[in-house]
Amino acid sequence: MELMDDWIDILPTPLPTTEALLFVSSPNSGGIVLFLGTTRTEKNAQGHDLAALDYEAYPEMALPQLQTLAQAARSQWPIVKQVILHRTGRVPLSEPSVLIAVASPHRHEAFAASRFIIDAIKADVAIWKKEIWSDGSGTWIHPMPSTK
Amino acid sequence: MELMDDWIDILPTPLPTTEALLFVSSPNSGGIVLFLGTTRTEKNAQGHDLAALDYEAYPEMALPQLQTLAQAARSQWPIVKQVILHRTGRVPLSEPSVLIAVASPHRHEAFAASRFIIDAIKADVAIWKKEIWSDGSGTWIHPMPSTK
Amino acid sequence: MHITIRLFANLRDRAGLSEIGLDLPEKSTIAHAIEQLRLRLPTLADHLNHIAFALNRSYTQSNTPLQDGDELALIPPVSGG
Amino acid sequence: MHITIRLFANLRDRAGLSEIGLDLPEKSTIAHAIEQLRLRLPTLADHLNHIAFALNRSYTQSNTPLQDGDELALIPPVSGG
Repeated sequence: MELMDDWIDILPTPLPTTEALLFVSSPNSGGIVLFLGTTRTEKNAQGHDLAALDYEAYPEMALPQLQTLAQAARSQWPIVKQVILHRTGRVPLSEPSVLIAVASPHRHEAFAASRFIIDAIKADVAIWKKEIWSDGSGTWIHPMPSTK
Repeated sequence: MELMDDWIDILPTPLPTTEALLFVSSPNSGGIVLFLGTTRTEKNAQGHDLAALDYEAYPEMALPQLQTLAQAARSQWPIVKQVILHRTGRVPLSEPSVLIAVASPHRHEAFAASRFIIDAIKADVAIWKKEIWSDGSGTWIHPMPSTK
Repeated sequence: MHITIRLFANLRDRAGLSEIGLDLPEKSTIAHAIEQLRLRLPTLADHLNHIAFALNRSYTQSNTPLQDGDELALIPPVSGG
Repeated sequence: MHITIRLFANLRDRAGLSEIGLDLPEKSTIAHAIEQLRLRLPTLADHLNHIAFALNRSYTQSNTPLQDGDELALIPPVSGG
């Protein structure tokens, strides 16, 4: 199933953007879409600034889920190459927590597939984030279905 | 009009992807979408391979057109930072001819804005491409309205 | 039979544990395991209402029967990305 | 009056020129300029049917009147991106 054309991983380190773009580059591609998910600055009710995010995964489940998502994207669009990487552990606000790169023959396919993948990650994949505030306190984010 | 938050140019050199991603990075951004337009391999009716593209711009018109597009995107979506770069001259097939990077508070805005910008560039901006074949011959691409 | 329950995110923080073993009667379901867990870790009780269940790494319903050696993960609403 | 016509892409290749000056009677329109161009550069005649016009870097219609010093660009269907 074109496994060599998919790079899917969960990593405790900064996400390798340049390597991801090189990976999806191909003479069969007419467009590449890269999505980087970052986190905005924010204040909590106590007036503390958001300082970082801690991401936790259930990796034995989340990694197969990402692989299933990649296959679902391939079944809907003619993807040439794709990368799905999620970071775990402490992520500074300025650094991406998730990276998606899709190369496809026509640009609209890469836009549609990358958007599908990030929407599905946020809805279904066994990964959680905890907001870490400037006073050291933390808040797990567990969106209720109605707030998603 | 937030001009320091927009980087818009027409360049005769390889497009600076890493610098564009750094430019749009911001603590106010929740998502970054980067689009790279590349060209697929192809054969012409004579059996020659596509070897490269030559891009020509009417820069005194195309650059203001790109700036107008950037403002049009800002009027529709809350864009934090954006980059629109188009390359001119000879572009090898493996290298992007156009780069769009958009950072926005929420991811859907960056997807929508970057797609709007590339669609508008292809429809309206005074830039033309010539396909250069392996025998050295060239074909200007001038899509008729019905084929666009 | 013996199963392993895995805890993540707010559940792991509250329990102070990422994994717990449970001995259950034969023919127990996921719902039975959750009742046992409420007794063993009352601090989790308030946080077990909105979770999903993954049995051996696949989502499933609470009426699913368990087997010896199963890994049951409690999945609070996800927030990756 | 004197105007400058700028040529791009297939028109520039065919004409072997990127720019041409035209002297025109007062009150000439873009359409009049194009008629003059057909006479001066017959090799372009077949390629002037699907073009758009930019007068001083903005798109406009062929019935627009010209002024001395104008820059008229002939814009074949674009293919950037």
